[in-house]
Amino acid sequence: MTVKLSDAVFDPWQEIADHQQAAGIAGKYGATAVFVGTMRDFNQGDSVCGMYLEHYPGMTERQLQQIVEQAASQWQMLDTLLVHRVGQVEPNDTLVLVAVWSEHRGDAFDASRFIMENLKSRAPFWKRETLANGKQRWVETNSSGYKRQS
Amino acid sequence: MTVKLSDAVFDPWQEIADHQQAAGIAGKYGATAVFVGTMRDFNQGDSVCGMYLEHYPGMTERQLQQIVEQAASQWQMLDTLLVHRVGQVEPNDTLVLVAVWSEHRGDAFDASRFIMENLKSRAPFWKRETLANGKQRWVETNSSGYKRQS
Amino acid sequence: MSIKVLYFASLKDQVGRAGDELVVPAPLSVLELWQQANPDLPVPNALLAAINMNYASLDSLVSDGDEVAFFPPVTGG
Amino acid sequence: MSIKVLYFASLKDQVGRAGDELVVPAPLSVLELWQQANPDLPVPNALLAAINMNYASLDSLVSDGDEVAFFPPVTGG
Repeated sequence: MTVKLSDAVFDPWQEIADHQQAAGIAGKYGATAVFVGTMRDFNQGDSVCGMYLEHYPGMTERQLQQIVEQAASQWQMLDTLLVHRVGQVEPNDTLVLVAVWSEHRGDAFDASRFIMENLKSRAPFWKRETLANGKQRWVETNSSGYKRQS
Repeated sequence: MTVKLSDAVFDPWQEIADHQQAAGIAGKYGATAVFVGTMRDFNQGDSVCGMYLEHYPGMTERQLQQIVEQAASQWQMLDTLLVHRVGQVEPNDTLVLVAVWSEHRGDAFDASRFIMENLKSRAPFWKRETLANGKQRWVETNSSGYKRQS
Repeated sequence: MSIKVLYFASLKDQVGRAGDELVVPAPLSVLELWQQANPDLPVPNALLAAINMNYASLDSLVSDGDEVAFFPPVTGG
Repeated sequence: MSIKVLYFASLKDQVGRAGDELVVPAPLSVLELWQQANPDLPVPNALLAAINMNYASLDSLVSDGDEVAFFPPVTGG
């Protein structure tokens, strides 16, 4: 189980491939469920050309760790990888990566979604967007991933 | 939207990276949900050392296509990649890959799981396992991914 | 009418062949087609069928030139 | 007692500083700590707080040496 913050651009697919290679669970896992969050160039009707991801060093890592442990207490997981970007990011940069390896798909699907929803509602990160016109604004709230977007 | 069968080993993370690179949706997607099914070396209490994946050429592709189209009619998807292995496979080989790119995570999560569950219940594939003792057996039925494994 | 029949997976092993080319009288259901093609075999439990690569119920009628496939529950993914 | 206070994101912009080192009398709740540190500011809507990096309600009591953080709803992922 790995939880880490990254202050530089990372390739989520390479991170997963490397982690899986090193995990020592070949032949044991039948299911891998992955979520990758990526910065869009558009939000709430405006073009966005950059974003700053603030976090609370210490508490952020602790919350992420707790969320993954809580998932592990509810679902069978052979391994987990969680990477979250911090600092200044650009459109198309990966913001977050969650990967869960399980024997069976139900566990992997449920656990990865649980981790993402809890991360969105509990992990101390805050986004400040820079719009195309140069203005900056704080994103005020995350929507629920279980409800349909309008 | 890409649906394909592969009769050779493939690296799911490389497939996703290549597909994403070529998709022309950079900056548009905020959410990518992925499921990868991998052959385990153990099933129903027995060591498994190989497997043959039979399919119904023509009908299999058609069913997969219909499943993805059905998902696209229910959720917002910017792109989808579905790859399924056929023929002789070994433990740790990737059996299936489903990736969905959406603006928002609810759509990507829901659509990828819908595609996997429908693939499991409707797409004409059949697994014949070769056990460690040399015996062969057909896998008789797929379990539901929404129920907990005992 | 002329019907092409295909068998897959464990069903192919049970009937001992991959398919049949049959000439049968109309009207004929998918179930009756199975029985004509395999008069000495019981109808398998959980028998699935497709007509021209689309799922079909066992009481669907077959037409001249159809490709009818019989197979057990699917186990992909 | 001595309390370290931290502010994050839009709250840091609003109070105009990243933190305070306060000496305050016990007993004191998180909400009272906010009011002592920011006597001229109303209590923000949807104010979140943590004591020693764990979420805490606004009526939790703070202890000597605690690190108390105030922040708006989180928006990661």
